[in-house]
Amino acid sequence: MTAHLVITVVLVPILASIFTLFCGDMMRRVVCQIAGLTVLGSTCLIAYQTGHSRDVLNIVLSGWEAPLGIRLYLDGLSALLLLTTAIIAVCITFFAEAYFGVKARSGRLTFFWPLWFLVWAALNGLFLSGDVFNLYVTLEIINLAAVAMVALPRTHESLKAALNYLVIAFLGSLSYLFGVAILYTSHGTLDIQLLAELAGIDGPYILAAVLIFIGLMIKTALFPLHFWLPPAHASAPTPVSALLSGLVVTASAYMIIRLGFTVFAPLMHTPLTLLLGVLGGLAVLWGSVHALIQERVKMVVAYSTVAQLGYVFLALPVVVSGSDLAAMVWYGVLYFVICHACAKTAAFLAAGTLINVVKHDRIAQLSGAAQHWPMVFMAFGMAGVNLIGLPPSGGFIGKWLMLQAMINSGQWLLVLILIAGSLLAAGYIFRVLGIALQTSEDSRPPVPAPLQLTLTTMILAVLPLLLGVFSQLPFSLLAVGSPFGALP
Amino acid sequence: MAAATPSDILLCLLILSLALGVLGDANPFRGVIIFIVFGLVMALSWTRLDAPDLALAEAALGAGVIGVLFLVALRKQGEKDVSLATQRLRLNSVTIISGLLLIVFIVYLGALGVFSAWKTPGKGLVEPVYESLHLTGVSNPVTAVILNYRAYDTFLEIGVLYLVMLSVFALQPDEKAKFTSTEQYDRMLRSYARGIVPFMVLAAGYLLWAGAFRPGGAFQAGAMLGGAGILLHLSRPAMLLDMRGLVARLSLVAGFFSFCILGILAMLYGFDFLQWPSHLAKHAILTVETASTLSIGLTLTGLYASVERKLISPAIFYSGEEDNP
Amino acid sequence: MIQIIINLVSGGLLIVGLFFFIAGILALWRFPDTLCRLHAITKADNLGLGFIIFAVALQVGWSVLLLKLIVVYLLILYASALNGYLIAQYAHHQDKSNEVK
Amino acid sequence: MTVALLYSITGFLLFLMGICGLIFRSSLIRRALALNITASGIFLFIVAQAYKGESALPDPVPHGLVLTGIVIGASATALMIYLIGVLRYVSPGDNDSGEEE
Repeated sequence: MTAHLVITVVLVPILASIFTLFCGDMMRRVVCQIAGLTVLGSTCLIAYQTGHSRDVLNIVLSGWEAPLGIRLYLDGLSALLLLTTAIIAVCITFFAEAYFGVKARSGRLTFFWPLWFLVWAALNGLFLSGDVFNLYVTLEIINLAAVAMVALPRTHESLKAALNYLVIAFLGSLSYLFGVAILYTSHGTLDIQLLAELAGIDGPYILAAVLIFIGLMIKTALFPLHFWLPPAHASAPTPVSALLSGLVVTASAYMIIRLGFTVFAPLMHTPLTLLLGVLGGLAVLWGSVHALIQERVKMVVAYSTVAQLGYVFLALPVVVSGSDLAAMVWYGVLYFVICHACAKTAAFLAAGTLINVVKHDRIAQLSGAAQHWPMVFMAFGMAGVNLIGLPPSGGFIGKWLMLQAMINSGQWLLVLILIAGSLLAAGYIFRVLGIALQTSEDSRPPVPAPLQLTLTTMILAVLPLLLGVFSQLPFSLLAVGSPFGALP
Repeated sequence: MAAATPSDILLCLLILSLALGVLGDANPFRGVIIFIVFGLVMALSWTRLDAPDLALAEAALGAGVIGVLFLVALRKQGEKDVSLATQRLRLNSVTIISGLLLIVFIVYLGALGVFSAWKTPGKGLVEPVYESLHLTGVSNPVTAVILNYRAYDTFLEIGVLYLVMLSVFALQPDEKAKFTSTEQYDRMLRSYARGIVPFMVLAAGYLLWAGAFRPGGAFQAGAMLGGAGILLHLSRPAMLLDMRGLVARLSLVAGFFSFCILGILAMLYGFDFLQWPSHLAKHAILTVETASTLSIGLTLTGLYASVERKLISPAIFYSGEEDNP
Repeated sequence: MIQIIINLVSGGLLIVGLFFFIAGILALWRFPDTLCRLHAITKADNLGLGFIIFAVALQVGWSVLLLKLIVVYLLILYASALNGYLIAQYAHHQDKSNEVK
Repeated sequence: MTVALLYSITGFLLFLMGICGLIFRSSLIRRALALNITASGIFLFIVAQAYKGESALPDPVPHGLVLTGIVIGASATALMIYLIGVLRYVSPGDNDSGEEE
């Protein structure tokens, strides 16, 4: 039964994508709601069953077992990511509905919906995939759709950002594909679990690892390859920015962790991770400093993505030091990524709500805005709490685990960078809030923020705090099929 | 292992020098022409390496349709666009340096990797593929791989094509394409199209059918159909439906949708997703292939029509606004 | 015996075909303008191809393949006639617009 | 030198040439071409590795992968060309919020 549920999670958004291509406006909204809630329900069930049975699940497709056919692979990590994606995606769907408003009822913007559902399907497919080539195909769908969505405003800036993004994403995929080809050549299989069993360090293996990691580093916008991300994420329409920063980068971060701890696990115990750690550290500092000097809220949030993704790599050098610490890093990074996805989406949606009412997002002109739209800034602040990594949030737990691992292994430089990153994050969040919280003389009656926008933003902003308070459940789910067992 | 013959070496040198031409030629128009030749020579090397399916796909899709798209893109480059063509993307020096470092790194590891990969040739999946071939419903192993063993990948791949068409829709201006008068279009070309298009459709049908037991299949047939569509569009654009119309949209999703339906059907009957029971496999594969061919052909035509929008080819021969590239 | 004659004849036809092809390429390379080049290459190529098809047909004998060869040749003649016409139109138009300038 | 090795190396060189082209060429069309060359290099590498000699059957799985790769690459290129086309019609204007209209 779970096998059927798992397929449902991929198929329903695809069917929704096809149906929304043909529906009128009323019908489309019905389809969106039904599809969104169905996927949400199915992922809840999947997460529940996985957590309950504590078994990983291999789902054979086309009736052919692993080396010949493709398998889907469901463990706690996949289940948790599916659930997070579903919650975020449903919120974005409702947000986008209100955000585009009448503009999306007819004309070219109606094609946003089929694109959007296709991305959702591909995201689910990616989190479930147990095959390195299948990962490539799903990643490609996500990226091409993301490119099209970035170009959606059809302005010069957005088109240039989209083209930049396309070139770099294409290059990243090619690098990844080359790595996959070399893996297949030397091991004769594409299945992740089989590859993990066969892997041993030799020339082709290292080459494959380098190519695959370069490809994924480009897509996660790691430091020297990050330049495409801020313009693409900031110039897209808000629901798309949220999707990109919240989910699309999460997908490539997930791939790095998934492949890094299975197929490339032997390499993770070599000093090569140091290089990734250094780049991650630079990304944290560079991204944070740039976020601090931006003039637009969306640009702040976009640069913050560069910084936050740096943490994923920052903690990797600790893995060398031993299994217990590696487990801490694994849990810490994953929890961090998941909370970041929620918080970042919330931050972008807050910025979008602001644009919807103020028609701009220039920080300098936002003075006093918080007294007109308190809910929006509260949501932004709560998301900010997670981005900084302050205590009640899930981001804090993730960072805390990483920090502990770093301290235990005596990597003081990494500790310093992590703390500096958090302080800088506090800087860029409070800068925006500080200006907004000033009292202004402007007594014009403000346009109230639409309820649907505020509500979805609020839900996503509260989520990381909940993840911080009730962390038991997600951690026990993550432990299902984890390479390290339960958290020590 | 077979030793390389002089003709192999010649072919490889030809490929490399053509690639150099594509990247190095100062005139972008010539670059594109060389790119088309490059595609055809690549097709030759696919044939040499016993991959005729790829040769067909490369010639039809890589060199054919994509080459034509490139040409159109260049043709649209009018006076004001020259600056844009040489406009730098936002590539800072950091990136370039890191790119160079990257290349050095890759060359070093590549020398290591290629040579050791050659010393220990992988086992591959040749044997399992051929062992179960009689259960797949087709006798062409490549078709078996893409439509049976790894049908899920192909399903998503058709999704990519569908996605590209969606993206084009999402970026197209809302007003419908207008065609002033059919008189502008060349009568010769039209009568030629009238004669040749049926042949092309016939050839597409043959490629589709032959895919089961010899080189060919949905992608090759789809590219052929796309070629026919482009020719029709060139000779008589008014004939072409707006791709956003209902019928066109239905045909565009036909391939993707048929995969969904057959996959669901398989699950309802207690099989795995996209599993074809061996006695029905041939029919299932033929069904999705036919639908996909239609979708691919129409997608390619639609892509061409949208890239070309406003400038409909032979008309520009007489318009006088275009410069010789 | 007959096989030897067939081989000889088809070999000769191949050489003749290649000669026309090379002549066409030389013309493409050396001739001054589009119309001249077109004039040379359309004729030489079609003729050369005809000889080569004839040579292959001799080897194939009476079979379905022969029919396919004939269809291929006819399609190529059909296509090249039109291509020549279109290119000539374009070149002619270019000349005219250059004169106006 | 074996056939597989020769073509693998050629593929690898193509890959590197494509990357260099991408870095040193700035025009968008040229970048699209360079990406295609890079992709061709990778495909050539894969297919060369699948080649098992004159008498042996080649491995069809890599062929399937490359077919998928060709189609995806063509799709991405087509999207890129389309975006370049759209970009030509849209001139730079100041749009501070980066939002639609």
